[in-house]
Amino acid sequence: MATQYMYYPGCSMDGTGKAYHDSIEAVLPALDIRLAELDDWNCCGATEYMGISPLRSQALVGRNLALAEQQKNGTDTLVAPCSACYVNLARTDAYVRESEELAANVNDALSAGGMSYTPGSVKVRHLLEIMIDDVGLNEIHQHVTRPLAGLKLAPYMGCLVSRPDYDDRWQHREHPHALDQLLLHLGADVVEYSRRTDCCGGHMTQISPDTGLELIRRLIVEAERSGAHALVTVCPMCQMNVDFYQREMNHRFHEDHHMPILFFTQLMGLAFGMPAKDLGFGREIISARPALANIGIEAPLTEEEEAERAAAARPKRRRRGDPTLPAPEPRADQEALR
Amino acid sequence: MTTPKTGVYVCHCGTNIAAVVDVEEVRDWAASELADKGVVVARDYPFMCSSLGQELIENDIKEYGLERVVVAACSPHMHEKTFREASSNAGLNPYLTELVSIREQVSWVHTDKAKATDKAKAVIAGGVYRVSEQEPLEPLIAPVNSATLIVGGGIAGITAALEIASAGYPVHIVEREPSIGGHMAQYDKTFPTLDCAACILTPKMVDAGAHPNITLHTWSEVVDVSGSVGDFKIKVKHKPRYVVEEDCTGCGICVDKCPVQVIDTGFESGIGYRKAIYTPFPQAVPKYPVLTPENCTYFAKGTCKACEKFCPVDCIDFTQTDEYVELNVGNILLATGFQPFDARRIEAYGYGRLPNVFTSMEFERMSNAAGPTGGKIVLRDGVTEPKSVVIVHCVGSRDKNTNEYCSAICCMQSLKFAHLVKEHTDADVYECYIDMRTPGKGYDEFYNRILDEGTQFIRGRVAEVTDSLRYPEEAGCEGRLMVQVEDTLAGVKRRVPADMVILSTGLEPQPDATEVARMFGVGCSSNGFIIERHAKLAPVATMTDGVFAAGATLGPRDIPTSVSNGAAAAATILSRIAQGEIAMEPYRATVDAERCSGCRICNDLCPFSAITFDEDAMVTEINPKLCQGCGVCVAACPANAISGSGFSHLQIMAQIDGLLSDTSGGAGRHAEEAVGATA
Amino acid sequence: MTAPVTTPAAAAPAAAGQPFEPLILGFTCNWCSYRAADLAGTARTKYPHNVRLIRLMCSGRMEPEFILEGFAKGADAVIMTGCWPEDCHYRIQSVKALRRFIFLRRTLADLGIEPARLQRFYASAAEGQRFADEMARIVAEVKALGPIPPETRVALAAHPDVVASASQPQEVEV
Amino acid sequence: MIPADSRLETCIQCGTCGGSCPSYADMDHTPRQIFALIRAGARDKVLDSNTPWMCVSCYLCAVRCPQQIHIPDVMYALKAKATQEDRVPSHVAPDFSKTFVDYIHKYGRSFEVGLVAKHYLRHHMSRLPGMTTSGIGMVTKGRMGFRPHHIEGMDGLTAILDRATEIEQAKQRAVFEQPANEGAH
Repeated sequence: MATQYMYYPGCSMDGTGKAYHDSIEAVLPALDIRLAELDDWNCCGATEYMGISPLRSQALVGRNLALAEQQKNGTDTLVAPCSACYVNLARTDAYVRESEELAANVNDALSAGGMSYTPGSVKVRHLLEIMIDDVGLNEIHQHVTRPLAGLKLAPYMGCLVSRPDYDDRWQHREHPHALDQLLLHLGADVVEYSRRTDCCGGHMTQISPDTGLELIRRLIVEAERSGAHALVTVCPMCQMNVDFYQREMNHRFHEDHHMPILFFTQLMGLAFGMPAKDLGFGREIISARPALANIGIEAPLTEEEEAERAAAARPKRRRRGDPTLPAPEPRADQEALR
Repeated sequence: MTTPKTGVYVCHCGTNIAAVVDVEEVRDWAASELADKGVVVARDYPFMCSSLGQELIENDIKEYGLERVVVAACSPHMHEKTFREASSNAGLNPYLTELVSIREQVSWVHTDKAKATDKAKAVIAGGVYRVSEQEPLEPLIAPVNSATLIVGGGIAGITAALEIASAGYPVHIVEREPSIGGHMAQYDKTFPTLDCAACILTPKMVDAGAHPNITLHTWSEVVDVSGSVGDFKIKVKHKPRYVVEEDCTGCGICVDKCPVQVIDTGFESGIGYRKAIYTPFPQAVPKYPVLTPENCTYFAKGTCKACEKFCPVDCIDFTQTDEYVELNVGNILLATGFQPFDARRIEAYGYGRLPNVFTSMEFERMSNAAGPTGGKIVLRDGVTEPKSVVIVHCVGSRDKNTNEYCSAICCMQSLKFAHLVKEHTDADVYECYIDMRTPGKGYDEFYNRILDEGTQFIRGRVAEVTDSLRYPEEAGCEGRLMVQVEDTLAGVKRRVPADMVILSTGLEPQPDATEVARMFGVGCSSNGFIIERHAKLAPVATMTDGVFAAGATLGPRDIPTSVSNGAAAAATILSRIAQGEIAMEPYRATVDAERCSGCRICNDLCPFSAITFDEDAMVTEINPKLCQGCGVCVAACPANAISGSGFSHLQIMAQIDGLLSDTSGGAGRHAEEAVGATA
Repeated sequence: MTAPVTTPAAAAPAAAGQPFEPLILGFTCNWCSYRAADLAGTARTKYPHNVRLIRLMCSGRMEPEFILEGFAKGADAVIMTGCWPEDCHYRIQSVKALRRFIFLRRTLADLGIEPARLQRFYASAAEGQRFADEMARIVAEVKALGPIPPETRVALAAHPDVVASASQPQEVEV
Repeated sequence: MIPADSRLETCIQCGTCGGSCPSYADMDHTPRQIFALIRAGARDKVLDSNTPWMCVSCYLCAVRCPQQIHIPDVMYALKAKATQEDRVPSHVAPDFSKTFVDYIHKYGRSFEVGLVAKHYLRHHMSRLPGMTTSGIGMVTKGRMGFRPHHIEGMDGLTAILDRATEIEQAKQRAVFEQPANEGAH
């Protein structure tokens, strides 16, 4: 029996985030998950509506939550694949739970449209959380038929999944390893990417290209520095910014970067052995072909590489007279994904 | 019922009370309207607590033969004792004197004079009604065992131990590490004078180790506490050292021969190594090494025994197990200290991810001449000297995401680090701080000295430490760290390139502070530090009689404060021992066996295990030495068989009546209402 | 003979046009909430005059009879205060007061007294401001409730057995 | 995390927010300075500042703030207030917000093509040539929907938003007026 969730795709799913849409359509059935799209949902307001009017923005989101409450069909989980949609839905739910006054105001507004929302009756979760918590890494690993070994990926989770984190689901809000672990379970080589939750620029590409393009540049430069073939994202807005504006960024800074950015679901599909064209590959502006070439050739490791790998796997012994100071143990809860 | 003769004394407290409460009106009202409750004299006086004010009361007790006294003045927490002693001097049982608060509860919190005056009357009426039901009480007397248990052998514990032992009384120090010395032994220099920590600490450690009145229980833990003030019974677990202490000469050959080297996360704070059998540092007291089975090859594989083979006195014993000893002591001092904040918890600072981010304890060991680098300030590679060092203040302090409190020592410790870096290297040093807090003796002078040495100060809390560079402006900084901070005085954001970042970590309670507090029956605030009996006036006592606390177990504090705490606790304990017996407030619950139905409802209510059930007589008994007087059992007893002295049912009911009594002087409001209802 | 004493508002029947000034009995524990009240005083934090305090050693000392006596003798509301459970000086006894509080509110409802007339809050020795704020809040709430009808009070006062029976099953689990 | 309670009055001016902010370079005041200005009652300076408009809502400041101040919410509230009083430092950011919101008012959903076209023609003409190739790519790769999607319950949504406006107008309270009031009594 398929696990069912309510689904709030968000406005970009049909446009700029089409590849995300395609890959979700392909991958989720394989994991026996059914997403029931919320009927007649409206825009979440992105990062813009809060700045026009906080209360109207909450009412706007409130309508979606109210729809979800009406359309519950054995599940109270509303899944959002877009980080901005996710945070907007989660915020309104969190705020009406915390403030009776706000709940009353939002419901007052909703009543004008013949609707109402009971605070807390819908659980808003990001698609990544569903993958990590409900499906589970081991289960995902079971579906891998074409490990992505040789493909070096920079896990770029972006800002809004682990922050502000209204329900305290993330222990690590700046350096979570959830996406790293997921990609590792697909067999990919995951690079240590220190900008994993930095900002993609958000609306800055629209309102201040100086800053917006610089933020994109930092993400790309850092990914290159860490040796990644591609960035992996969980948000259509991040994808759009890094992908679409990369050329303009190159132009502005007189540089020549070519860093594709892919949705994590696309990579899941690839690892599950699905054909690339069903997963929205080719829709990206910065082509992923050079990156994918790395796994197109399933060459065995050279002797040197094997020796290197084996050396890396052996625990280091301290040489006599080695002055190196021991480094602190990594966080004990590092294995905890977030 | 005969009403006892009562005197009422209304204090002006200068103008503190008199400016809001009409004290004369209150006095007259008490004299006339409370006469039927036994008030025979009512007076007002500018300062009742002065010696003249007290004399007034004493004279009246003699002249009028007063049987009860009510003083309307400040809070009982302020002067209850004063007035009880005054009564006692005049021959009246001290517990027959009641202090009611018309300052903290009336004049300081209300502005409407008529209403404040009215409330003052009610408060006095409550006191008069209540004290009329009070019975004379005698303080409880208990003998005091002259031995003292000190838990924790850091500088606070050592100081207290030496004071008490030198006065001629036995002391037991229980320390869970292999050596006494505590955190102070790890430091190189101490602020602000920059004395070498070992130079001032080791003589004290040696004294403590050699003192005939001090027994050291190192590598040991207290596992059980019972009894009460004057007569505690303590169970101490000695963990196996696998070294026979009686025979060991401390020669150190076993340590040399041990082939297993492990990272020393204890004394060396994780930047040095130790053997599987080790003494944490050369000056350790006692000198006997400790073997840790989890690291030992013999325990893992059954072979090796290098230590045993080479030991010249055959004192290695792999068969040792936990040993338990029982101690009887009269007083307990908790000096369990702190643990440094785990800097991994602030992800933005990169500790544990970025190798050249160090914690303050790591830096302390690094700067120590006896430490892993021999005192050289170097990066994690062990060789490179930093060119630029940024010291980050308030790591794990003043942060609602971690610890809300100020850790008190970090500003000074950071300044010390700046000095040490400057002393040992040519590096540029930056201090990023929120507020510079240097309130100790010579501390601000030290700050000035560091300013003078050329350390650069940036007023701003560091936002993040990163290895991700920005181009082109940071080209050439590859491999370095960038410290991102808003310089709030200049109003600009800065990215300071650094080779080394030192996180000035705050102080946290020991990880098991809550369990320790529970075991000793003392209160612990929600952050885990022990609560003192009174933050200002009883700073080293706890709410539990006979249990004291000193040093960082009470909250973050530096060495001078910890030492004064230890000395203060020692003085308090010595005064208890010198008295030979102690008087305790007689607020205790007692069972009237006649009325006890044996229902046992009260039996599970006492957290101090004072309530037991006598199976033969089928009645409940309360041990007055264990009873703390909370009164929960009194309230719960369905047969009214338990009474609580000082807070009896009759007293409280009387006070309720008094507080709600009519203060108008004429026919009362409630009388009218009642008439109206029945008419 | 004393000077004539004006009738203070607190004790006066709510005359026409005069706002209702409730009389409120507040129970405090010796270690936390009484000290919070002391701190409110030391800090000169103002709060309404309607509250009169009784000091117990622990909030767990609270007997149901105290509350019923309070209502019978003219209180318009009763407040139970004590230590935050984690700071309780008798370790866990303030939690026991909470259990009684829940039970007592039910009992009061049976006796015709609105549960909101029995209030409860925690205040540590450091929370003088909180103490004052809570006092202001509660006084405002009780003012909104208005006075207790005299017949309810008379019934309470006239039937000590009600009081006695209400004080029996105290340790109900909730 | 209560919207009504941003905890702004507890700011200790440590600068963690400014140090964390990715769009700091574009701001005429750091967030910390804005909070100080709010406290100082410098209403005009605050409302004329571009700082709130440059906030990207990345929530780094919010999770790092040692006082747990809800900084993005403060920024939202300041933007809303400035919009209401029609005093904005530059029109690029407010226009973008407004264009975005207008599409919601019209269709119930965002309309990316319309949004981008409108916004760029108005404010970023000079950027268009450099973006042509990518723009064409978006079209050929099927990532641009040329027809907006109308939601069915548009009337209901309009009614909901109108009611929200009424409620909001009924209780106008600007965030930055609170600390000043508190200081007054």
